[in-house]
Amino acid sequence: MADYKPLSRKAMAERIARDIPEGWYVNLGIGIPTLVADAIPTEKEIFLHSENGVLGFGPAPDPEHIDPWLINAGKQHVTLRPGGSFFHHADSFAMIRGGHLDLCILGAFEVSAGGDIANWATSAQDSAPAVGGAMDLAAGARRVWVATEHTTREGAPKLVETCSYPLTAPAVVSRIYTNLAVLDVEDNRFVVREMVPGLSRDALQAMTAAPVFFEEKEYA
Amino acid sequence: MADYKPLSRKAMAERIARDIPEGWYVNLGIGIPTLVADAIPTEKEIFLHSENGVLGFGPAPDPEHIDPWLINAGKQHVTLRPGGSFFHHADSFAMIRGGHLDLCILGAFEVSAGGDIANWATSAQDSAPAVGGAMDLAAGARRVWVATEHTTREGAPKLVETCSYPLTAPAVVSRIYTNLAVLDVEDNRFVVREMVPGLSRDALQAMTAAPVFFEEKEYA
Amino acid sequence: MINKQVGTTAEALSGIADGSVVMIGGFGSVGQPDALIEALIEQGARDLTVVANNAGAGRVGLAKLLDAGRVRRIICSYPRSSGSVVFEDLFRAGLLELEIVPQGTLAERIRAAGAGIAGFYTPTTVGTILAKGKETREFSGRLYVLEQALGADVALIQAWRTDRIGNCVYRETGRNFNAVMATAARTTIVQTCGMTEVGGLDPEAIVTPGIFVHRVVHIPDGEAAAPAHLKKEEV
Amino acid sequence: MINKQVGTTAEALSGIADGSVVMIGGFGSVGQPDALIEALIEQGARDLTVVANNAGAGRVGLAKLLDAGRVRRIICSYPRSSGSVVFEDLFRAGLLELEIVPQGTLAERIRAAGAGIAGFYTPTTVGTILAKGKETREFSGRLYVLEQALGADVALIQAWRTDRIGNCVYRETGRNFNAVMATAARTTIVQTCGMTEVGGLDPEAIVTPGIFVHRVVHIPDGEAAAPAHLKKEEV
Repeated sequence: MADYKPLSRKAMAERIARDIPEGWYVNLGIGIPTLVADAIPTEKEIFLHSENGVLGFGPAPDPEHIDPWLINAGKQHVTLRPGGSFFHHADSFAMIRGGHLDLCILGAFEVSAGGDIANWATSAQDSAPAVGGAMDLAAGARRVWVATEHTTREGAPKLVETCSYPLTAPAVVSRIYTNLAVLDVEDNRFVVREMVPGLSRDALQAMTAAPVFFEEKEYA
Repeated sequence: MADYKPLSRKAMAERIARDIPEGWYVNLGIGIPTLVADAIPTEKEIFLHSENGVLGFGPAPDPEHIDPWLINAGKQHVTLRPGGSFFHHADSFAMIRGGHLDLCILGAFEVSAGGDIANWATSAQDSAPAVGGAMDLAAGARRVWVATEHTTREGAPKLVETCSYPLTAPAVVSRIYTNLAVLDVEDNRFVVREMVPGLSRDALQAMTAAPVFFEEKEYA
Repeated sequence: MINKQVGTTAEALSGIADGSVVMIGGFGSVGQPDALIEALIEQGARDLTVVANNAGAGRVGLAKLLDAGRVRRIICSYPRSSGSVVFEDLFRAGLLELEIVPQGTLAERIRAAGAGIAGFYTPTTVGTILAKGKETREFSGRLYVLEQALGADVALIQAWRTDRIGNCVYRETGRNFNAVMATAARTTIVQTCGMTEVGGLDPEAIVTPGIFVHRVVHIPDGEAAAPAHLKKEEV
Repeated sequence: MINKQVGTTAEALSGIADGSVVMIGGFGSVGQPDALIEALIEQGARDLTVVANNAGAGRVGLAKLLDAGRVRRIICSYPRSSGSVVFEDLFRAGLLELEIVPQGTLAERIRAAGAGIAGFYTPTTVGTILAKGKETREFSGRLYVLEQALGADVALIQAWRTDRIGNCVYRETGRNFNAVMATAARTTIVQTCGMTEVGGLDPEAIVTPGIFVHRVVHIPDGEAAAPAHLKKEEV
């Protein structure tokens, strides 16, 4: 059967980290995106923002150096890089909503070919879903990238023509990193930039619920 | 003629300072109100706010202790009391607009019996008047007191039935300290609480362009 | 001399009426005013509306307040998290009203109340079910949703250092909702890890000037002040 | 390594286009970015819209920029003050458009632009001629006026200490409009009295995180950094 190997979550995070230019201000959503923090080399100055009021945080601390007052939005312990700063929630979301983040990386249940993202509620009937900061991030960041497995555990495509789950924001996603491929959202199409070795175009298409186009390129 | 003596500006400031309870947060407008800062005894803890981002400032410094970075909204040098703090303009006006000031004391061109205040423009045709923070203060503070001469230099009443100058805010003034009297604005009436010694009721009424009522009382 | 410090959490919480809107600061357990929440449970006010980012976890703190049946309605961004069992049970049983607000909109609505702004237009929720029933309006070619100020009767806050006139600083990510909620309540009650003398805080670094603070109670550093997720009983 | 510091004010001001909206920080002369204003005059951009609290005094700084005929429109709260002769002459001659905005509304409109808020409802100006032509709306029984965000192409800021990644602190009342304007421009240019190493500013006391800052130029403490009202030539 398939003689390709999907990327691990860690490998996905490393793949994403490679594409973030030095100097960018970046917010990392919960899940795979969070792992990007640990994948950024210390010498590459990327400024990580977290909704709960910190800019310039660094990787997870050693267990013996945990600071209980210093967490990210996923409530995991982090560290502070030199030049980092603290602020309150309204100021934190002013940064997000005001378009000051170069990039936000989010997990997703579904992404549409038009760049719609659904990542907070699994049905419109779910009356107590937890939205957190996802909608502000999706609407506010200059760029939204998605990091997700290409399909659900059951094998259902997560890249779709139209989202079936309630939207987080319409038409905001510009790039998607899955465990199988890197895709741009361009002119309401999924455009594949790279795939894991050994994966066929037909196989990728079969796992994607919208037409995929192939225009391989390297990001600078 | 009159055998009464109008209060000096300094005496007016001292009279006002007596009525401000300890613990209040107070903003002082330009003119006579500014003088109140120097009239508050050091041991009485009143917290003075200025629009340009300082809470807890104190009296003017000695000439040899001027700090060029520390001014009030009237651009006069002030000092900082222990426990004072600095903030930016948006946060400063959040305090004002959010109703956190117990009191704002403003100068006025006119005050009406309904508590309207006009203190920024001398005609609607004046197309370049300087409004500054007056409208925010008048609309935002919990109480607005006015400190003013009872009449203009030409002897025209400043306490009127209806303001002829463009309003700063309608129906906000609750008390007026003039060089002749202290008056409350109650139920669309001027109610005189005290007068300078020797001034007759008729004389005060003659200098006021709306009916004045007399119900002397001491403020606690 | 002004002194906003009171001796006990009971004094700090006195007078909270049934039906009050109560804001509770913190994000997760960092900066959460645990002692004040406990005291609110003791105090006994019922029919409360709680504004907080989360809806509690485990059986302590806010979850315990919910469990005691004191809360009629909760306004938050992230009610369902690992351990939000009390919330889920009550909500499923129809015993708790819920208003879901995106986290940034929640922070901004609270800030608006503190700043005397009645409402504002935000791009967040445009094109989603959370914009349903709300006014949408175009500014410069982009759509925005009208959101209204959210104030409270009481805010329960945790600070790091405080003086007797109520000036507060926070510690690291403990600032979070605390500094915003402090501005938006008629009565702001601070649980502080440490008291300093007046003048002991850097005037350039004070985050919450005393103007926003009405009562302060000292819950010393150490076990009680450490974020709850590090306490033994919850690991 | 990221380095936002440039060597000269000319570099700092490069690329400002004719027709730009330029914010100028400071209140009176405290925190006013004098060196950047001088450099803007040198740089030559015309047809500018200036957003500032005042409209300049004397014949220096903003007044000099006005005098040079570079400004088409000014948005401010307090144009007429002692010494605002250049403004008054130009305005009377019909050579300068003016928009008067109450100081708190000005600060909030700028903050809104920085925070992604398109508009907001404020009680300020209700019942006055400055509310004319604006939407008025009732919330909870009180009237409010709709005001819109005010952003800029460029903000000229004075800070007290700054590092190479753009983190800024201010000094005392020098914070004023500077910290708000820093958030609201596509390009924020800082004139700082002193550079510090990265990590040299207290993370709890940074007022403007580097995310808002694009270029920094060091104009050392001393004569040049003292508020202009203390300089000999203006007394």
